[in-house]
Amino acid sequence: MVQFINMLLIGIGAGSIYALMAIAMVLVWRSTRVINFAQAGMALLSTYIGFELVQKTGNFWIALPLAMILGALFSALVEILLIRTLIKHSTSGPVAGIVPIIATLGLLGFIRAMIGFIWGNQDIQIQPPLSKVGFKFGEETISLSPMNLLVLLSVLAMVLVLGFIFQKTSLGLSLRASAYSPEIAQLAGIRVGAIRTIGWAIAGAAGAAAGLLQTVNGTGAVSPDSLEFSLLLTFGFIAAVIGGLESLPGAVLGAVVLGLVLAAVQIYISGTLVFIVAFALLLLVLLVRPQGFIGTKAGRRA
Amino acid sequence: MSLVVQNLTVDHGAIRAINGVSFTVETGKLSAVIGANGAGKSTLLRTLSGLNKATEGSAQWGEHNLLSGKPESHVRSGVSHVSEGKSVVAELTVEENLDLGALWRRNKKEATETKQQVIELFPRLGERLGQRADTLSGGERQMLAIGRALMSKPNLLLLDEPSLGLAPLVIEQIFQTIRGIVDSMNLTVVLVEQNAMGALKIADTAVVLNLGHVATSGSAADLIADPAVRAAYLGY
Amino acid sequence: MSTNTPLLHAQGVSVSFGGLRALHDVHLQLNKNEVVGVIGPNGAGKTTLFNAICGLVTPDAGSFSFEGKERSWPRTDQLADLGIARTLQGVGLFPDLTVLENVMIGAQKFAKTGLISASFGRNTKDEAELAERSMTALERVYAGALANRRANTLSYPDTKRVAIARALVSEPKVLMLDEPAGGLGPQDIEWMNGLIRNLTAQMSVLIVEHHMDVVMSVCDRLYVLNFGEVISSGSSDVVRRDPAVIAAYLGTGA
Amino acid sequence: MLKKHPLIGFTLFGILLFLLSNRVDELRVFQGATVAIYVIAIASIILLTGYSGQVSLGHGALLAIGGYAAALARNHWGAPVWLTFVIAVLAAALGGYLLGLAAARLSGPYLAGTTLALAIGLPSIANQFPIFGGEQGLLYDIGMPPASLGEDFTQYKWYFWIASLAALLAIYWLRNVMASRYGRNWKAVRGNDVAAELAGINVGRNKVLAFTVSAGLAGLAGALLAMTISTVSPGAFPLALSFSLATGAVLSGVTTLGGVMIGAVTLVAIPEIVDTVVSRFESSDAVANNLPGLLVSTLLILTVLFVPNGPVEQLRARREHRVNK
Amino acid sequence: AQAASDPGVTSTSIKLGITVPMTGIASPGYNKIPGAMKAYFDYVNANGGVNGRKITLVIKDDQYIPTTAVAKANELILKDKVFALVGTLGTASTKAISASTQLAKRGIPSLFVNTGFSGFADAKAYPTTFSILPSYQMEAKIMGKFLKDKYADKKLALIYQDDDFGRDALAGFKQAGITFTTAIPYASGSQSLPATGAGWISKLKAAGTDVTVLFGVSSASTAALANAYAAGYKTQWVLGSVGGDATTIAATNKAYVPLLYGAKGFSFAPAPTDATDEYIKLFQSIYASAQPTQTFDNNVVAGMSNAFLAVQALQATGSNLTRAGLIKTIETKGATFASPFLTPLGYSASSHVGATGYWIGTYDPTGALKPDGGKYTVYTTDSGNGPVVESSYKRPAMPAKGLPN
Ligand SMILES: Nc1ncnc2c1ncn2[C@@H]1O[C@H](COP(=O)(O)OP(=O)(O)OP(=O)(O)O)[C@@H](O)[C@H]1O
Ligand SMILES: Nc1ncnc2c1ncn2[C@@H]1O[C@H](COP(=O)(O)OP(=O)(O)OP(=O)(O)O)[C@@H](O)[C@H]1O
Ligand SMILES: [Mg+2]
Ligand SMILES: [Mg+2]
Repeated sequence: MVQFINMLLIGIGAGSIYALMAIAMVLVWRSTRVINFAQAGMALLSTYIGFELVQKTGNFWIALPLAMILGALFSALVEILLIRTLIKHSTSGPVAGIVPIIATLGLLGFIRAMIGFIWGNQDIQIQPPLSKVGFKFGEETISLSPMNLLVLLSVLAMVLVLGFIFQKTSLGLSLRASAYSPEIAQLAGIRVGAIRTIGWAIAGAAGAAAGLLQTVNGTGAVSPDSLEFSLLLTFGFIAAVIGGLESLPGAVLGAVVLGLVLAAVQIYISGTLVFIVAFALLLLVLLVRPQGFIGTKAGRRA
Repeated sequence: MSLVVQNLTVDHGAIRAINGVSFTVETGKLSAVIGANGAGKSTLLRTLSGLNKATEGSAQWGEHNLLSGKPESHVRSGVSHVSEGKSVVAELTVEENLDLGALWRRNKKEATETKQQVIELFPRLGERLGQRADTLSGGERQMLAIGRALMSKPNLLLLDEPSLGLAPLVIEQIFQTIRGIVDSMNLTVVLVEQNAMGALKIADTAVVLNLGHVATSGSAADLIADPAVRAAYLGY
Repeated sequence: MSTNTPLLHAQGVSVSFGGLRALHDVHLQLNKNEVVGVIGPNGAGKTTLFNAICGLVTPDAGSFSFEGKERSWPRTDQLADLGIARTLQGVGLFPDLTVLENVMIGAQKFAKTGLISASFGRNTKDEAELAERSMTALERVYAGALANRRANTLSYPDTKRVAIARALVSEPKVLMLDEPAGGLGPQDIEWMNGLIRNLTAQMSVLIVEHHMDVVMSVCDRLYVLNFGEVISSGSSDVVRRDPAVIAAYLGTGA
Repeated sequence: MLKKHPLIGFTLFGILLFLLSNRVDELRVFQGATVAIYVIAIASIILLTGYSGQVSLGHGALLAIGGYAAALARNHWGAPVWLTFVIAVLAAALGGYLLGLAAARLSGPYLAGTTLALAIGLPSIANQFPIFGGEQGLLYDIGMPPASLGEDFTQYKWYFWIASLAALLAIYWLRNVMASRYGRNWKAVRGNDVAAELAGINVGRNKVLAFTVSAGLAGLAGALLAMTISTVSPGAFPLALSFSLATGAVLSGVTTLGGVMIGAVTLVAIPEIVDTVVSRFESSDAVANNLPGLLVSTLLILTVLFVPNGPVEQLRARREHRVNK
Repeated sequence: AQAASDPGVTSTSIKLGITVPMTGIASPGYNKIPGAMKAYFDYVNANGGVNGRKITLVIKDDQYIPTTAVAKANELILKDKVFALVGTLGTASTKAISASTQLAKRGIPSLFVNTGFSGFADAKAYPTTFSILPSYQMEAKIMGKFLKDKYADKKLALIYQDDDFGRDALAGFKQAGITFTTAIPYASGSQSLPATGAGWISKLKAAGTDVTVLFGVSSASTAALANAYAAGYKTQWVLGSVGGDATTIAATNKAYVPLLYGAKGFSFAPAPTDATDEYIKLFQSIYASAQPTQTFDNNVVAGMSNAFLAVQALQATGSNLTRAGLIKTIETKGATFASPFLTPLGYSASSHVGATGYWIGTYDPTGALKPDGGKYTVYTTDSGNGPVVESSYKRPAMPAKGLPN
């Protein structure tokens, strides 16, 4: 029983980490129809910036929002310098499916190399702002620490706030309209360029939070080649796809399901199977619902 | 305020779509632009709304230079464009598409009022507010596109083939409505139509485009009477 | 001109989307060498009726028979073999194929060579035959000169011609046209009228159109839909005087 | 004439290649073999993405299937070399067929995600069953070149001949398929699936076929890749391979086979060129380690920004433009 | 020195080449190895070189991908024309390079490959390749004996990487007759997923084990230790040499170092923290001047030891340096080479095994591995069925200034 509860907590905890990245990817997808594989790189960069800020200020709580702001700025810059031109040339035809992916992969490589230039390829460390020792119930220490709780609450807060923005505010409507059909959005008086930049900026901020939180929640160490970030990227993307890409709650749902299934497999079956199960889960979900948990199907065909 | 287009020339790469076009539309007037397929009608409207870049010439809407600036800033100065081919955002609901047109408007109460007016104009849209636009029928989408443009409370409305795909009764209604808005709200309209007869009947003035040139222009009534125009564009 | 052999017969068709009743108990019959029009207000269900026949929506109720045999609703990709061809309301050419290739896609069902022979370049004869059929179809709509243009560089009327050629090339028994005249100028509409009338020698035509000139001049019979139900049917002359049709659809001006 | 009789062109090009292989040094010969393999792999992505409009981020997994199938066939049944290649093609095609069944229902990023997950999941399957030889993999030895080719005929030249011949055949074959109604149908489905279906094309089957054919080619490339490193192991087919193949396809231009060499040569040449440039400078570790990555990714970004359709398509478009003028 | 006929050697120079992951997910840690080797070669060069020849080391990044490794090895052999490969890393890459470039057929020495796969010690299968590390199986056998001696009546658990690395160890444990009440395999790479470590601890807790053996990479050790700490779980840790690198764990997060306190560790080289060891002292000073910003850790010791042995082998071959001569020299004299390792070297004409044993220690509160009993006691064995024996090997004194003669 205790093990089962722990399994749930571990799964949800892991899911919340995937959710951080999935949210950022969904944000970019929803505001520009690009799958941003550089998201992990941008999160990594923000984490390094956060590291510098923690060094300078000595306080994680100051560093986090500052890193988010800088992450947003960087992300906005990427949108202005790269994505705009990219989209102009490759919105239609066969290249539309693959070129943005390759471009963001290129950007990922670029960011990694830049980080290596500046900070070297060795690990840097950030100390966690909260205890990572699990809460105690009597004798039992459960698999939920204040640090885990912070991550969970951040995910919750992000989904609520961003979900509200997307679904209920005019900014959200502008973001969606600009993504789906820029020309019509323009004709409706929306400053499409600026709106997309804002979309990327929000994703950049979310990505920065993802990077920093996952780092301090994990080992506390990062390097440009850190496996954690590669996994965060791929599992975050898988979670977003399972969730349906169109919806933030979907992304979180996808992430939590992924986290829970993997935790259950690791604890009750075998840790050997995680990667296979991740694939199997994705396949299974998409076979039943090709548009993910909360994705929407295209309207009518003719 | 009036719309003054002078010597406008627009190229699509190597193709010259509009060649030295000049015409004027006075405030509160409805001007029809007719011509065969490929005459350059859509290009003309797209240039006026900032979607296409002009090669030469000028286009003024009162003080506002229509040839500079982005489409979104034109909208904010009161120029609304319903582009050709059911320009709605397929993934959004009907209501969201309508709201989209008024997003930039500060006065939300007025925007809500406009929405009511649009829904009165197209009751079908009212029944479908929560439905995704890509599930609408062809004609319903056309209504939505016009509705969205009206949501911006334009004073210059550029309509590209609004009758396309609409039922005869609705076309009749829409033409009457457009005439009605022009008269009651002092709206200025440039109406591009394949349905030349219908358009000329409600228009004050008209421009006939042929291969990017102005073939003739003048008052709508004169053009209806012109046997050459009748033969070429009105089909009898 | 029309004999009374029912070629295509849809009975009691009902379709609903969520709570919305798009079609309700619709009957439609198309005889050999007949041109039948489906008209009605926007959103009345005309395209949906086409879609049901074409396997693009699944009817909740209703039966379908073709050439006198009752059968299940056809799957979309079976239509060509069955002898039904359709154009789409929004043209729907393949943008980065040439015009000829576009039409050759429509000629699909005449292709004989399989993947293996194709891999060894043993399909030249087959391809030549498809190309020939396609050229014939293009010439029939006076678009032979466009054969080597990319579809996305065509003018609007030309895309309509090519779309029709693509449907004709499969030598269908039933040709379904969804708003063929939409967006065309008077000359092109006139031409379209003539074409459709000529086609009836070889096939039956089912047509959805808002352009009354076209409808009245080419259709032998009409069905009028409103809110998913047939509110009137019969010969053009009867229907155009039906007060229900005037009120719901035609208005007084037409 | 070459346009009309492609076989002549291919034969001439092949003879040229074989002559060339006698002129250049052993390293170039080896790299030539790698280029030939990439040509096949990239062509298989072009077919899948550029023609049928499906994105695969996990093509490395399909190469792996081919590589392992060839090695197993050789090691366990002692299959002759040519047969191991055939088996590689069939095994990967089967894998592609199964993947295609799922893929046919998916679009865009959903498909990208699925193939990506496959590329991550597959290596651990190799680790699960002893028959695959675990992390260190299996030997795949195609043996020495036939003695009749002479004493001086090196192993790498043998690899090069085999890989080039395979690439020539594969491209010739693919060119025929793409020029046939199958290629046309793929493009049609990508352009407008409803219209394609109305024309009698079964969209699902059409997509599965594309996946199967593409996977078969990938399997061939996988077996050849295994040949050049004489082994197969999970590490030889990492996610990075899948990504770089997709990159190669974009560099080549995904809409046409015409540029396929460009991507393949770039993938092989760039790392070495960058390496050489970097080693010219006495640079710090941080620079030396990261400069190659920096240069390659910058090149990539510039390419997708300015030649997103690939050089060949770019030239075609420009020519068309000039003609129109 | 006289001119030699083999590539890569002139009267004044010797060119060696290494392929190693400098970037990519396997690079952290390993990417320090070539720098350490180079630092030692430069030191030797500054002191006159090897028989008057200066050593240059060409470094190629293989990203831990076998195909890339082969391509890079080919560049080394065919373009840079190195005399020998040295320090190749990773079993799959080493195998691929060996087979594809036909090292044996061409007689190209591959010195001291950095992998614990026992196969490379087989002189018949790999006549020009020499191992340096003891095999994983040896380690497990020695560990097994230790567990039997020390924790006979305890409940034992094992966390292991489910690939050749961990499975070789399983074989060794089996030979040693050890049974684990709980065995937790993990897929290579999955240790860096957020839930993995927590899952292990949850399982260990439920099983209630006393001693936990960890046979994985150091990021797995970190995950295990950190999550044990988070879950308030206490166990006696026994860490394998690969995952027991305290400096790597500390580099990950200093907070974890205290968690190592009391854990058991295995090594064949002196601990990088053991400043009393003459080799370590020398290596530290060389490294400090070559790479002042980097921490001195197990990877550095590994790289320098590798370079030291390479220099020793080249030196011993004499001034008529040929590939065949070098291989012959290692086979005949290798067992008597000076080396920083605390275990005997097993080189002979029939076996190319390097270090053959381990010493056992306990981590102190600073994360330094201290030999149990205050002095290095070494156990040796083989990769087959041979017994585990306490070795009487005494490491020869370091040659003057750390320059082999
Ligand atoms: N994006 C474009 N690229 C190249 N040529 C174009 C483009 N858009 C329009 N054209 C060409 O410009 C000319 C004018 O086209 P336009 O769409 O303005 O005509 P139109 O009068 O609106 O026709 P229709 O009645 O069919 O809508 C045509 O020759 C057309 O082919
Ligand atoms: N997939 C769908 N989901 C929800 N509603 C739908 C869907 N498809 C069609 N509808 C609705 O069904 C009704 C009938 O649509 P249909 O397209 O058949 O109309 P139509 O008669 O062709 O109209 P038009 O002349 O405007 O093209 C419309 O009100 C439309 O909104
Ligand atoms: Mg137009
Ligand atoms: Mg319709």
